[in-house]
Parts: sequence; structure tokens; C-alpha cells
Amino acid sequence: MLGSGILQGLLVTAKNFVGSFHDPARYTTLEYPEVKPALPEAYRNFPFLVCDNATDPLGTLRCVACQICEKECPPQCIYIEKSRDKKPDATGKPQIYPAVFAIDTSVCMSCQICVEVCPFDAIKMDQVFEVATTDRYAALLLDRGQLTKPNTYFHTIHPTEAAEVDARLAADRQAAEEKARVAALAKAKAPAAPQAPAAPVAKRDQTPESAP
Amino acid sequence: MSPLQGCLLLSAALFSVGLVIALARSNAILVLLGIELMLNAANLNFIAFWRFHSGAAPATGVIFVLFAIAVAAAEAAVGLALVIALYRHQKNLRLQEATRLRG
Amino acid sequence: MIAAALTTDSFLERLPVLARDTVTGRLPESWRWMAGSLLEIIAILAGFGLLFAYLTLAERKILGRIQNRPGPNRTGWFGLLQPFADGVKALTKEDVVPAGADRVLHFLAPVVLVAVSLLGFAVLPFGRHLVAVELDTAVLYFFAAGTATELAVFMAGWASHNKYSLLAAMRALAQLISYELPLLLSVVPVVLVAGTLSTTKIVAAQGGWSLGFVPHWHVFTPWGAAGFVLFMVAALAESNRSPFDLPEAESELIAGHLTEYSGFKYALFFMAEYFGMCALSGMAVTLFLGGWGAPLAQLEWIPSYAWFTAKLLVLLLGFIWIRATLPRLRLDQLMKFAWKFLVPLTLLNLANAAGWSLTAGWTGPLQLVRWAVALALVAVPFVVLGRTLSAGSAPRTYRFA
Amino acid sequence: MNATPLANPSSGAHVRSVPGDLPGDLMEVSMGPHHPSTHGVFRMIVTLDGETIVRLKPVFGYLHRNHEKLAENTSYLGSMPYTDRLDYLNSMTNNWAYARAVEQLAGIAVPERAEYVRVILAELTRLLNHTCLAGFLMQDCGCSGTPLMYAFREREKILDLFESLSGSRMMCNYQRFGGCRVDPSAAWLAAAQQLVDGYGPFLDEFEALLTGNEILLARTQGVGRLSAALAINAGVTGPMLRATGVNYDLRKVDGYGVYPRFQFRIPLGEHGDVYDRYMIRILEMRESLAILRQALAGLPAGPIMNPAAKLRGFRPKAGEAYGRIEGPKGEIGFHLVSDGGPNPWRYHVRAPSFINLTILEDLCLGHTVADAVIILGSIDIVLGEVDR
Amino acid sequence: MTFTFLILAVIILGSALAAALRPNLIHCALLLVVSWLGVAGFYLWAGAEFVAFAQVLVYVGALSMVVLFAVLLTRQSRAELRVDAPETRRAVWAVIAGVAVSGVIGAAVFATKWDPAPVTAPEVTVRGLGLELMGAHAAALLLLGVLLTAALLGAVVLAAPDRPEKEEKS
Repeated sequence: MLGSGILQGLLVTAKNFVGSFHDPARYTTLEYPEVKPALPEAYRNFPFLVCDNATDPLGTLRCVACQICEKECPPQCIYIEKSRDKKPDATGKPQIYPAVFAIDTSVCMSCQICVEVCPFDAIKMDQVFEVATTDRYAALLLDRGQLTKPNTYFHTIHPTEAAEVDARLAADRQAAEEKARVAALAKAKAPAAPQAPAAPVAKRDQTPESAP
Repeated sequence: MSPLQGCLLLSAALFSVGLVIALARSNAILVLLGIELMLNAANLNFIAFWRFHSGAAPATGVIFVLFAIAVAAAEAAVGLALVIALYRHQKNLRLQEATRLRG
Repeated sequence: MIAAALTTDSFLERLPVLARDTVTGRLPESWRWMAGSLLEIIAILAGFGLLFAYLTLAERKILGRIQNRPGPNRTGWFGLLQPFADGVKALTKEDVVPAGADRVLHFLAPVVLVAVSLLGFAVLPFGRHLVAVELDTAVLYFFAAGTATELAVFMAGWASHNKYSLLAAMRALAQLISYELPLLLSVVPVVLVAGTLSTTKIVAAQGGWSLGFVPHWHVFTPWGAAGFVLFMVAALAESNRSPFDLPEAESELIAGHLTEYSGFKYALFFMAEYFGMCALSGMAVTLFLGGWGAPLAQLEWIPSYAWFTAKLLVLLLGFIWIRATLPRLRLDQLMKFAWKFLVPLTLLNLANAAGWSLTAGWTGPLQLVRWAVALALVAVPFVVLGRTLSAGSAPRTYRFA
Repeated sequence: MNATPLANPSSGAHVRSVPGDLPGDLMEVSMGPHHPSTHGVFRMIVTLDGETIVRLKPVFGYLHRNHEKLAENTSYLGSMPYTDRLDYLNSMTNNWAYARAVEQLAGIAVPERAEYVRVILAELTRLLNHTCLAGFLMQDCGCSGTPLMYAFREREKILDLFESLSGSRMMCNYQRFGGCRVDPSAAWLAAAQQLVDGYGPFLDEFEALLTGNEILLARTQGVGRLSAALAINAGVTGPMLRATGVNYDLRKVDGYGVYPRFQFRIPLGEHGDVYDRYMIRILEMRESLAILRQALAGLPAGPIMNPAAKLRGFRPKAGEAYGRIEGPKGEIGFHLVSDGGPNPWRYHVRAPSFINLTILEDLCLGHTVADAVIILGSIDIVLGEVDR
Repeated sequence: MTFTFLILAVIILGSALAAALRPNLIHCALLLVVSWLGVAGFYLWAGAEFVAFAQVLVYVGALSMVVLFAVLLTRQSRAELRVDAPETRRAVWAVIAGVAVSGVIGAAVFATKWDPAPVTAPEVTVRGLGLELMGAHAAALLLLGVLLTAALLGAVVLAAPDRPEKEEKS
């Protein structure tokens, strides 16, 4: 009969009206500035640079300015200048470091490819999404200082991933020490033998950092 | 000047304006509107006589006007239908050009 | 009965009138009529102005809740100051008039619309003693006053010099011509049965109770129920509300005749829409729902204007509820619905009401026959016409590969 | 009033000042690019006789971003996040189609678990897309937001799933050549199962709200009829095509991925009108739920990525490949030509929105403005994919 | 002769005259609506409530709509709404005719000796009006119904497109 479909529809809206007062499944609004959304651990926004020591952020950057991320970034929002000198990294080995590391967040599309291609676990995705600013240019171009955040922060936003990274890095370091020790022994045994090449850094092409 | 005279003069003036519109303008719709205005002037007279002239039956003037309004509505409906038909034939509403029926 | 007689004219009942008389009583005799009218106008403007303000808020809140969201809740406690914030915004916004617009008509349209939409309130009996103007021809006046609204919509649409607005103007005209008829025709049965065009007398004719608890409201008769529904449907169309909001169909014509309006003029249109809605709902309350009458004799101690307001609000909520649910009709379907469904039904309903009032003397088993015939006269045409109207469109079943 | 002058005032006769070859009674309305119902920045130049459409010229390109040329200058991996932005409602299926093309080009095998996860995500995407479409279409029909809000309420739940898996709600960038980027956890799979269980009741409610509504039936039935012949000739795919009664679904035709392992049906329409297109999508959602249940139940253990796949320095051998899947809007395909370099030599997208849109004028002629809006809505376009 | 009457007269005549002079068809129609409203005001002033509201309903509510509809239906462009000014010869003759008519009527009005007007308006209730319509004027009412129906049908037939011709064109 004419009108039955309309009445059925009215019933549905009435049910939703009543339901919105007592049923959380029917009232899903978060009143944002007061109530913050619960971000899933995987949530990604813009990249940041990981440093090992919060007291000396720029001195303990993991980044060695290899420029892979700069090359792989699809929208080309990363700009890196290598340093001319070398500074010791967390393991004490002298490394090149980024003299300039800038990310234009107005260009960045949060694709996470820089994170995936980084062999040093130096760049990770941040979860800060309240990035509104009144300045369209300078404020959106983040420099090295603004990008650097300590490993402890990484642990707070992506705990699982950070634990994996730390374990892997510790294993790498141990392996490197072991190798160095072996090399030192060998050197002691054969002083004339040529210098062994530096321990290659673990290539992570085939192991995405989030593998189980 | 008595109220009746005033009303009659107003009615006459309105009739004349309607006449001028009907005669001078060439757009069919405007001509029709002029005729409506003349009808209104006549209705004005009915009410004026009903109100300000003794001797009439109590409701006759009002009933006359009601009939006139109804007839005017019918006339306007047919007239505007004619206008649309006219437009469909000659693509404008100029009455001077509506001479197809002239022998 | 004695208790009723005592309570029906209680202090609360007479309060608005007393308040008016206290003010006018201080004035010289010759000014009293004028001052009284002025006070009534101010009261109506203030009352319905406030109702308008909170109706917009209520609409947004209810719509929000129906759509599982809170609605405006930032301005003031629960968003209670939202209407005033909106008002300030509308007042301070730039008034844009398109370059090619007809400036005079563009300005006049909202003014005329608001003025005209307020006229109808003059003859609505808000309470036992509360009617601004007692007219012998009140119902006729009400509808005559309302006719110019679509004219104003046309003016707005045409003067905006915008193609969407022009389409909206055409739609508004077509819609008015189609729905004025069923609106008026659905009122005629009430006039026929009550035997008067005066709103106060129509309300008085609905006083009293059968069996002690069924009020003599017209809506409780077969023809009255049908007439009420028909009237409300036509009223939806007359006040340009969803699902008949074709002149301002957002998804098709941007905002129709409102496309080129901004700031306070836009607010005036908004206001007029709600005034029109209130006036038509008030008329429906008066004609079909017993006006200011209480539903039960035991509840007569509540002042009559409270009953009127309550009924009015229920109808307005119905408007909002329908808006939240239904999709919009297309223009040709709108016309078809008016001419092939509403008009025949209203005409049949008129005959039904005539039969009802002719058979008023039937009692006993004849009374049952009377009800059966009247119900059949409502139900059968509805089903038959409904079937022809919706012929060709039905839910389908699908095959699977 | 700012009247245009008469074209030839001296002749005395009324000369029409309507430009072009328009007959006098016609009116040309430019709907869009900023119009509430053009689903983005799309423009229709509509010629109206009264409210009836006698001509309709679609204009697009307002959202052109040079997608294909960008891809030819970026590494294969670098194009993956750009495919998210083609049809931004369906990034998961776009990713998959592109990944399939590259996998075919380079001959990379995909582990079984990844194939299952891809099916799960593709069907979730189908739910997401069809739910949104139903909401948008009802909005175009003039509902004051209610069905749209219900649709978005459910869509949010799917987006939450995507976010917790891939890190982003809409720009998922999830598929990789040779598998998926992240392995879904048990908790995620449980959440997906919960969503699937709750979706049926939602669809029931949505249908109760509208499917039987007389106004909707009158508005959509018989409007915008598409004949099977025209649909095939124009290359229309997806629910649009199936609403005309043509049984063509790549999930059955190609049987790609692990689809042949699942039991599901293909709903077919008969009239090819807006109502059929709407209902086919509703019914497809129910079939998607069936697939999801089977896929979630049968998800095998194992690696999510092919260990042989390379992320960096990826250079497929010279050759060409066309990878396609049944996206929610129709056949989404990527044609790649490699010259052995790190970038594709030629990269082409077969975008279903764009190809389905080509028949817009045929559908709209003879209908009214109000119908044009819902016909456009029922075609289900995303301008990111149309303009590229 | 009251102040109200004078104001009404100014509204009625002023808007009608303005309508006679405006080039824009829509303006003419809207001005005539104002004139009709003035006439309704006059009826109200004269005490004929029912007629006044009927006038508003029919003229403002229905007739003006139909007129505007006709204007828009027969418009080919915005420019076309601007109707040519009347030709001078025709206009002069029309004005002469108009002045002559009002002159004759005016002279007759002043020449005639009128009875003194009754002080109060004749009492016409809606009920009384209805009874009289259904009683003394029942035949006329029926005829009017027939006339309206015939006019409605005639208008539909006239305005409906001639199908064969339309097919020829397309």
C-alpha cells in the first residue's frame, strides 16, 4: 500500500533518534578538541628522525645522510645535505651525518616509503596530526632540529615496532662488535693483512620493518 | 464630494488605465491584464453601489462581484491559454502580427 | 461540570488578556484599541520569533540525533545560544546582490515574504481568549494572506538573475498552483461540518467529549482524519518543506531561489519558511485537532494556550521528522501527486464530510453503518488511487548469475 | 535589469539573443564545477527545454594531476602511493591492481596468505565504496543527510580497520609487489570478523530506511536506463554493467587471486536504471560479506611477502603487462611497459569511473535536471580517477 | 471621503499607471498584482470582507501565478521581457480613448443626483451570502460551475501542444 515504505523509513529514523541517546553504536561522534581520538599504533602522519640520546639529539642522529629516502620519496619532499666531516655514531664509529635535513610537509604525502627504504631505522613516522599553522611556507618546512625526536618518543608512539628495531639494532651492534673483535684478532695474528672492510650495514631491502 | 462619487471616479480612472494598457501595449499578456483591470474597475462599481447606495438588496452587489471574479478567472485561464497557443504559432506575443485569420 | 466551569476561566487562563488590559488600562480610552492591537502584534512577533529561533535549533538538534550526531552544542549550554549567534552572523554578513539582479525585487522579495507569512497568525485562536482578530471569514483570510508567499519566492528567483533561481521560480509557481487547490479543498469539509468560516467558532464546534474521553476533534472522524493528513501533506508542499522542497532543492538547484541571497535577506527567507510552517501547523491544530481544547476534561485546568502550543510543537516535530527521512520528489511527480491523488481525494473527502453531516442524526446500529461507510469512503479511494499512482514502481527481485 | 540588447533592434521583429544555435526556448545551465551534486569538480553543460535535458556536455579535467606522466618518472614503488589517490575511496583495490600489473611484469609470485589478505581488503573496500555510494545517491535524491550519515557511520568502521592495519584511513599504500606491507594481527582479524558480523544488520536497516520508499522508487525506477548493448559498446564495467543484465565480473571471469576458492553469486539487474544500479550494489555488498566470512575463516598462515621480492632498486626486465581486477566501480587496470629501467616506460590506467562516465549524456537525454543529478550519482564516479 | 480611501486610490491607480508605463513584463505583472491588492483593500474598506479575500485568493493567489507562468513560458531570453514601448500613434489614440471614457463617466457621475449614502454597510454574513447564492442565485451558480469547467477544459486543450506539429519540428 502507498505509504508503507515511507512509514517504515520513519520508523528507522525514530529508532535512530532514540538510539542516539542510549546506544553508543548509534552515537559515534567524538567531540574532538576535548576528546582526542585513540590512534591505532600503525597510524602514520609525517616522518621524523630518530636520535638515540634525548640530551644530545643532533649529535646522536641515526641518519648517516645516505640519501636513499631522498631518492625514493615519491613527491620528493626530502632535502639532505651531507656533512663534510664525520662524527662518531652511537656505536662510536665515525659517520657522515646530515648537515641539512629538511622535509617539506606541505608536499609530503605520508606514504611511509622513506621509512621502508631506510637501512638505518633512522626515519620513522610520527603521529602528531595537529600541525595547523598560519604560515604556509616556513612553518611547513621542517628542519633537522624540528624533525629530530628521541628513541624514547618512538617507543611511546609505536611500542611494538620500536622494540623490534631496538632488538635488531642491538643484534647488529653485537654482530659488528663480534666481527670487529674477530678482525682485531686476525689483525693481531697477521699484521701484514689488509684492513678488513667495515662491517656492512644490514640491508633491509627484503624485510620491511614491520614484518612479524 | 460624496464617497459614492469618489468611488465611481476611482473606478472610471481605473477603467481608463486598463483601457489604455489594452489599447496601447502590443504584448498579448499585457492586453489581457488591461482587460482584467477593466473588470476590476467594474467590480469596484458594484461594491461602491452596494455600500453607498441605498435600495439595493442586501447582498446583490457582493454576489455580483463574486460572479464577476469567477468569470474573470475563467476568462484569464482561457486568455492565457490562447496566449501560449499564440506564442507557439508565431514565437512572439505581438498582437499586430497575429493576423493569420485575417482574410 | 462545576469544577470545569471554575477551572476553564482560571487566572492562568486569563493571564495574557489581563496583562494586556493592565497595560492598556492606563492609557486614555481612545488609544486603547490601538495599543491593544499593537501589544498583540508585539506578542505574536516576540512569541513566534522566539519559537522560530529555537525551532531552527531544535531542527538541527533533532536532525543531528536522527543522524547519530549531536547537532550544534558549542554556543552556550547545549547550544542554546546558537540561534542568536546565527542571527548576529546573518546581520553582520555582507549583503551580496548579483550584478545583473533586479535590485528592487531582489530586496523586496524577502521582506514581502516575511510580512505575508506573518499575516496568517492574526486569525489563529491561540487560546480561549487569545485571538488577535475575530473575523467572520477568518479561514478565507488565512489562505488569502498566504497566497503571496509563492509570489515572493518567484520574485526572489526571478530577480536573482541566476538560472538556478529562475528554474526555482518556475518550480515555485507550478508547485503553488498545484497545491493551493488540495490545501483549500481539504479545509472545505471542516467549514462544511462546522458551518462557519470563523476559526474561533470552528474550535468551539470541536469542544466536548463523547463517552467522556473521546474529544469531538475533527481528526477523530474518518473524513477529519483523512482531511488532516491531506492538509498536512499540502501544507508540507506549501511551506516548501522536504520532500516537497523543490524550489530550493539543494542537490539539483544549489539553493534554488536562495542561491543569490546572503546575510540578513537569507535569514529573512529562513524566518519566513518557519513562520509559514508554524502558521499552517497552527491552522491544522485549529481545524482538525480541536484548537486550544484539552484532550481530556480532567486536564482542562492547564491553560488553553499551553494545549495549543503543545499540539503545534507536535506537528512541527512531525515536519522535522519527515524532513529527516524522505527523499525529494521530482517536479512532474509532484504535479502528478497533487492532481491525480490529492485533489480527487480531497473532493471525495468533501463528499464524505457532506454525507457525515447529513447523517448526523443516525443513532444506534445506524451509527455503525455511518462509520463504516465513511471509513470505506476514505480507505477505498486511498488504496485505489495509491495503486494507480505508484503503478509501475515496486521493489524488484533480482536474479543471480 | 541587465538585459542583453536585441541582436537586431532595427528590424522591429523580435530577434532572439540566445547565443549559438540554441532554439529559442532552450536554456543552457552550467552545472558545476562547483555544484553540490557533481561529486567533486565536475561540470555538466546542460541544455534544458523547460526542465528536460536535450543536450548534456560533460567537462572534466579540473582535478588533472598528471598521474600517468608522474608515474613514468617515478620508480615502480613510488607510484604505489599515487594510486591511492586515483579513486581515493578505494585505495586498497587500486594498490592491488597496480601490484598485480607489476607482479605480472616482473613475474613475482605472491604468497597465499597475502592473496587472502588482499581479497579481504578488496571486499572491505567494496563494502566501503558501495556504502558511500548508496549514501551519496540518496543525498542526491534529496534526503537531508540521514542515509549519508548512516552510511558514513559504517564506513568509518572500515576506515578504522584500514587505519589500524596500514596506518592511514584512505591513502593506505598497503600492497607491495609480491605481497602486502604488514601482516594483519589476530586482533585485527577479530575486529574484521566483528565488522562483517555487524554489517548485515546495518544493510537491513539501510534497506528498511529507503529501499521500499515510494518516493525513492518513483524517483529511480525507469530513470537513466542503460541498454546492455550500449554498455558493452562503451566499455562500461562493474555494477553499472551488471545492472543491465550482463554477467561480467572479473572475479569470476579472470578468477584472479584466490577468488575461485570462494562461493559467491553475481547479482544481475534487468532494467539498467538507477534503481537497478543502486540495488545491485546493495546485493553485491551482501555477497561481499559472504566472501569475507569465507576468507576470514580460511586465512592460511605463512609469510605475507614473497622473500624474493625487492623493495629498492627494482628493475623489471623489458616487456609489458596489463594487470586488472574487479574494483568496486568496475574493471580497474594498469598497463605497464618496461624498458628495463627503474621507471615504467609507459604507464596507463584504465579507470572505471572515467569509462563509465562516457555514457552520461545517453543516460540523461529526455530526463530532467533532478534526474541528471541522480544518474550521475548512480554512475559512481570519483573525480580523482576520472581526471587523473 | 476618508484618508484610507485616498491612500487606496493612490495605490490602485498609481500601480496601474506604473504598469502601463514599465517596459518590463514581469514588473508590469507584479505592479498589477499590487493594484489588485489595492482593490481588495478597497473592498475591505467598503465592508465587503468576503469579496476582498476572494479577490486576493483569485487574483493574487491564482491569476498572478498563471500570468507569471505565461510570461516565463513565452519568454525566449531575458531581453525579451522588455516589451517595446507602445508606438506613439497607438499610444496617443489609446490615451485619448481613455481620457474620453473617464471624462464621460466622470461627467455622468457629477451630473447625477445621488441618494444620500447609508451610514453603515449592509450586513452581509458569510452564512447569509451562502444561503442567497444557493437560493436566489442557484441557477447562476450552477452555470458558473459549468463555465469554469468548460474554461478549464478549453484552456487545457488550447495550451496543450499540438502533437503532429511537434513531431514535424523534431
